[in-house]
Amino acid sequence: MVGAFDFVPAIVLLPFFSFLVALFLGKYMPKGGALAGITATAGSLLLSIWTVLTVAGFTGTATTYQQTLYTWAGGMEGTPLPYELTFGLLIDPLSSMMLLIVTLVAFLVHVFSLGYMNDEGETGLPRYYAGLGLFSASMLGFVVADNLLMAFMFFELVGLCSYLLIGFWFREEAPPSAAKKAFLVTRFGDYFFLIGVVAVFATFGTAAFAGDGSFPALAEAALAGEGGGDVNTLFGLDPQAWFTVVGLLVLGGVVGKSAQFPLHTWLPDAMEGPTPVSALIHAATMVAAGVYLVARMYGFYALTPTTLAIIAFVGGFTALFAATMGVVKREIKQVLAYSTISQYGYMMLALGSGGYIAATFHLMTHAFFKALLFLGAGSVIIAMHHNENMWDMGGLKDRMPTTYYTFLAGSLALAGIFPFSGFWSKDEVLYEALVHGLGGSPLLLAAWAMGLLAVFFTGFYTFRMVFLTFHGKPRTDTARNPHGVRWNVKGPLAVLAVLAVVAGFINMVPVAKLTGLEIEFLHDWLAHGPSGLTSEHYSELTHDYANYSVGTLVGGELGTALISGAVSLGLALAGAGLAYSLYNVPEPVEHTDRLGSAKDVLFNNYYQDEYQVWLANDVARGISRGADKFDQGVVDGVVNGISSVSLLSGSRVRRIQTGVVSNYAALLTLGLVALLVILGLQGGWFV
Amino acid sequence: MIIEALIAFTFAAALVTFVLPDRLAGRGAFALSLVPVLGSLYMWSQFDASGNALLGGQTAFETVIPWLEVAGYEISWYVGVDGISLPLVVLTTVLTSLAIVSAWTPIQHRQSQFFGLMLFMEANLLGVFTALDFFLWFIFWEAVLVPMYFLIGVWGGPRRKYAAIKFFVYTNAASLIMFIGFMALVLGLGDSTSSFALPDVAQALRGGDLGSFYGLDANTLRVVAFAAMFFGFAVKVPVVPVHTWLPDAHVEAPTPVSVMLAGVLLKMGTYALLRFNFTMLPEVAVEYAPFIAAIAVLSVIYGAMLALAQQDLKRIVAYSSVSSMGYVILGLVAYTAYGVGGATFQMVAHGLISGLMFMAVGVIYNTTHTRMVGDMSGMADRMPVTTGILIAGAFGYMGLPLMAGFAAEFFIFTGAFQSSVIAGNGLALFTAAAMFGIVIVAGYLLFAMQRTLFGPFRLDTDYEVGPAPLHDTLPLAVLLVCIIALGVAPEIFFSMITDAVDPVIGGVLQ
Amino acid sequence: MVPPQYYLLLAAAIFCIGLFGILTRRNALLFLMSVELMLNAANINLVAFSVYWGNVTGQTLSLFTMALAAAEVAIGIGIILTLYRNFGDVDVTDAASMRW
Amino acid sequence: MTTKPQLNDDSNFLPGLAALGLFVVMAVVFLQAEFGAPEGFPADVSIVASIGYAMFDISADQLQQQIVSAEGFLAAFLIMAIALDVAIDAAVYLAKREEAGEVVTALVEDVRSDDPTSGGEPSSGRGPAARADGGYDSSDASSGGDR
Repeated sequence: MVGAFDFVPAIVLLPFFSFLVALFLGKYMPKGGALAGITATAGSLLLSIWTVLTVAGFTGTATTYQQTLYTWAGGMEGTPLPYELTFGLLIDPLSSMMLLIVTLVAFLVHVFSLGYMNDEGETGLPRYYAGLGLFSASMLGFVVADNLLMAFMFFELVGLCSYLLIGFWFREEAPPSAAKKAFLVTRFGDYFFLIGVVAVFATFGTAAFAGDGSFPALAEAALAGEGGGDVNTLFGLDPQAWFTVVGLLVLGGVVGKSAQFPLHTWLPDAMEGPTPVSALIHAATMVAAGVYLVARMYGFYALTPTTLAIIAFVGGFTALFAATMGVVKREIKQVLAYSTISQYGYMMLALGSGGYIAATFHLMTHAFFKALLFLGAGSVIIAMHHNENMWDMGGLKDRMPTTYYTFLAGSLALAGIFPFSGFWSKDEVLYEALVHGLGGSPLLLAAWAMGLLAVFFTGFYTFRMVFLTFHGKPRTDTARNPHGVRWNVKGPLAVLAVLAVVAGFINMVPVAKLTGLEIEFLHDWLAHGPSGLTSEHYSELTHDYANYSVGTLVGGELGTALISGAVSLGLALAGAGLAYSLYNVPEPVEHTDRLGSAKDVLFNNYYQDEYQVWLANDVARGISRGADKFDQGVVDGVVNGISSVSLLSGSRVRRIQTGVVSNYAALLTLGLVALLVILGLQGGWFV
Repeated sequence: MIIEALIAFTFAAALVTFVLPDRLAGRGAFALSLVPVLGSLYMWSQFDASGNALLGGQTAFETVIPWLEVAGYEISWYVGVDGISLPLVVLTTVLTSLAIVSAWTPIQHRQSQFFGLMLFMEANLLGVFTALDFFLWFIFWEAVLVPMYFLIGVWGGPRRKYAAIKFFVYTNAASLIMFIGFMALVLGLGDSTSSFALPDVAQALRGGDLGSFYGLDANTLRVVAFAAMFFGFAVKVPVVPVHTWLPDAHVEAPTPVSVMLAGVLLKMGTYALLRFNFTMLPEVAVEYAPFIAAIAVLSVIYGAMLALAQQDLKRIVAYSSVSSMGYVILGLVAYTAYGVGGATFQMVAHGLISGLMFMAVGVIYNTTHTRMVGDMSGMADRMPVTTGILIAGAFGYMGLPLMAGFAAEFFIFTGAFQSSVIAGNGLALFTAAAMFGIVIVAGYLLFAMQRTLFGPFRLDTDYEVGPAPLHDTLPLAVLLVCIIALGVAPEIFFSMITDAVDPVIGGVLQ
Repeated sequence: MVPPQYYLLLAAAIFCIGLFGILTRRNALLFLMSVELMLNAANINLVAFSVYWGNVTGQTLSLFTMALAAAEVAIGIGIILTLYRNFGDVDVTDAASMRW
Repeated sequence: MTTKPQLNDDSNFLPGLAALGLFVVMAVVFLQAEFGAPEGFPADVSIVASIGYAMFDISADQLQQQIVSAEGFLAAFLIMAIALDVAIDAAVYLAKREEAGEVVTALVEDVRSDDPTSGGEPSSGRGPAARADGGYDSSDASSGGDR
């Protein structure tokens, strides 16, 4: 019987065809290929919904699907190769959920682009829609990947699309530079990722995510002392240490792609791209790829406490670090960029502290509300004639109510205000970090503390942005007479706003704990699936191998949950309140001067860019110039030296050729004498 | 007989082209060069070899005709292909045809000689990749230098004579050393072989028949011969620190010649390394693996660093070839199926990708008459198709998945990482170090692209810039399609390569 | 009979005298004379060994040598003439244009 | 103070030492060498006649007379004859000179004094001997005379 799973390849291929169509035929089509992209992503969305329903068990019998589709290399009969490199599909609750998110956001972004790109009369639209199509295809390919190599390959393709789309306005100076930076920084992370992939193959002989022969399963068996013979650790390390190394190597790619400290610097620059691209790539999906990867191979990470601790700590630190930078930014998209970094920090924090479900939950809610916020920002930018400076806005609330209310919904979700979706997910992240930290991990507590502190800053910068943009009095003429937006902008905003409000309800943990109702739908969703890929299995692993245990504050689990939720909500409201008092006035002023010298540090993003640019420009280029001098001077100098030695000796030796007959005769005579003497000595003539 | 027919036809085509009028030479040479392409594709379709031609495998299209006898050694016309050489034969014919098309625009004088020499070179290259007798092979090997010398020296840039002489003398001197090394081996084999046929020599050497020669015992002789041959081929590859002829040659050579130089001629070096050093003397390769791996890593990283410092687009691609060829050495020394197979695959992949890059740079040069990064910006505005393909090629060079370069590099990395050729997984560390090349390559290509292709349009030379003609961009597109095809389905070549590579690695590492 | 050593010594002496002339003199005519001496040294050896082997081949050859010497003188004089005409002198070191 | 009379010679005697050295080496070698007794010629044969027969390849069995054996030299004789002929031609060629645009050769007085540029056409007044010396043409003469 033909089921949804048979059409999963089509989810990936449809956007790919739209890429081809837009690239080659786009200029002959109305709307520059947009319709092809919209059709394709709509098709993918429908198929994804079908897939999700199937995974949920509504339509068929099989609820998960794992199938190798194509042998990329090494599949020959009798091949000497130790393992095959394959492409395959892995559809389980996690990937099907991600499929739904990606296709939905991609579809909405395509629609929104009609308003943002087509209506604004941009040129090069076929290129734009081709990029979007290729991006969607790559991201979906990454999501359905059933092994690490395939994941890596699509991960890289996603990076390519990001490069192409950030640099879409290539005729200006800044976008190509930002595109280059984005690709380079993520490439630096991918370098470690690639070593990790290669190391996984070297260690396990497979890179499959799921199944008995998958590498998380093999690793678990090795650590449990069974079947360690199949696992080949390198450098004489014991399995635990080596798995930690491998995990950290793969994590390099995650840190790069998910813009975690210290490889986060590309993301704010990436805002040079068109805003729908920012929404799709740099908020909802591509940046999620890193986090998704950790979730995908969580069975492996859960085995190594060191890796988990590092993930958690990096996540917590990034959450706080990025949030503090977000508070002083002037451009609306910059604020959103730093908030994106910060929010992915939360997801990493959750993953590192054993909160697989929390991370997935936040991934989902964040995708909706951040896409919403970016598209809302896009709407504002259209209205403001592509002026992104919030200090030139103000008072847009009355002139663009749809945008305002949707944006507000997203902001409330982002700030984590009850009962918007962000509240539920962020609360669960912090709860997981707290309980596992209390269970005996000071490092997790520290990460939790940073995450908690970041909640305050999140509330502050979010509402600073809202107030500066929409409240008060218009500060410029464009803000007084904004450009209108059409249905194709408002529609996606409305859809996402609804989701941003309600998405949290699928997993209201505190409510469930309080009332005892079975409403933790996401928990149930992720708890089923292929064995070894379920959240229950993961919590066993973190408990058994990473020694994560649950500690509580007063009142047991319920009390802890409530306290945690109340504290974070309180901090978020405090931040929002501070923003309200400072910026919700008719003529807001910059308060950054009060920060003193911290202001410069924050404006300069803690000089992160400076040192990375210094590394890339001064150090690397300096070394390369030195190497070039060395090469031209010494290496090539030796080569040219040899040639000049032979030329010189030639010019010396030829002086024998004097042209004077007597000299030749003398040489002849001397030669004859020497020859006679040698022959005589050898032949014994002189004896 | 198809190989003979192919080579003979190509020689004849070269002669015909020599006497064609200049006006027709380009078109004529292209038409003639299509025959070898079809021939090689036919060979591919009829390919039935298995195993390694040198190590007792079944060789396809084999011909043995006794030719001479010198000092008790038989010299034959002995040709055939196996899974290692066939991809290179196909690469040669395809790339020559495309290079000929790409020469239509830039070559504006002495066309008939130019295209004749290109075809002459193709014939000799086919000989190099198909010959299985050392003397025959050596004749072709040396004969390749002659057309290359003239192609650089006559149609090159301002310093063409320096570059041509440097190229010729450097590689020729290296060939001499290699020749001495190989002859010492053959003579050291004594009565074990009575011919210079590579299979005989290889099997005798792997059989442990090496005796002493001229006061050197078998082990010393092995090492000395390995070193001599390694040096000889390393110059051709080229490997740091004997690479300095390459940038000069590339910069001075006209674009189509650069395409051939980077695309095929460099592969002669790696092909010969695989056929001679790594097939015949695996013990030495394993013993000195740390040293060879260090050279490979040095080539990768140092070559890439040099590319980062360059301002001339062609120099950038030239140095990055040094870098990419380092990967091949790394793969070869791994002695795993993925490593050696990947190295062979990289020969083809790099041939296509570097050919594409040089061609694309050449197309830009044809219109702008400058290759300096600082002299132009915003070319994407005026030459969208060329730029698009150049970007695609550059990403192929950076190892973008689903393009040939990634497949090759991944095979090499995964093969080298798990190789036990150095005790204690030492090669894994070398591999990890070499892999950093993928970051640097992205660095210099992205920097160069950002500065030349993007930003506002500006050009420091006074030329009218418009889209390139179709016959300039079509070869680029064909190459790009090939690269993507190989990247999506590397098995096209990789299965036959691994089949042929298996005997080489067999028994070397436990 | 006289042992061949003496002839050889005599021939060597004459040859070396001729050679000495060639090496030390710059006058082309003296060159020519020195060459004659050297040819005659060869002739002495030919004749001496002719006697030594009891075979007239050597003597016949010495006749040919003499004839050749005559030819050589004819050419030599011609060359000297040309030399004189071109350089105004018969100094052999003047004609040094065939150098590096 | 009177100076010692000096040999007014432009010679450099240093290279002469090489000749002296050669003599010493040869002398040492010759004196060290062992030769048997020379065979000599029979007393009753004519050596000059033998040489004569040898020159024309006439072997002993064609003759009544006893001669000393030798190899045949007929070919060498003929070659030598040609060589001598060439030598005399060459001598004549080398001796020719150019005076005020006129070619003066050793054999023929110039007969075309008023037309030195008459090119490759041999003028009627010149004999075959002039042609044999290769110098009937003024352009040839100038190129020949330089070297």
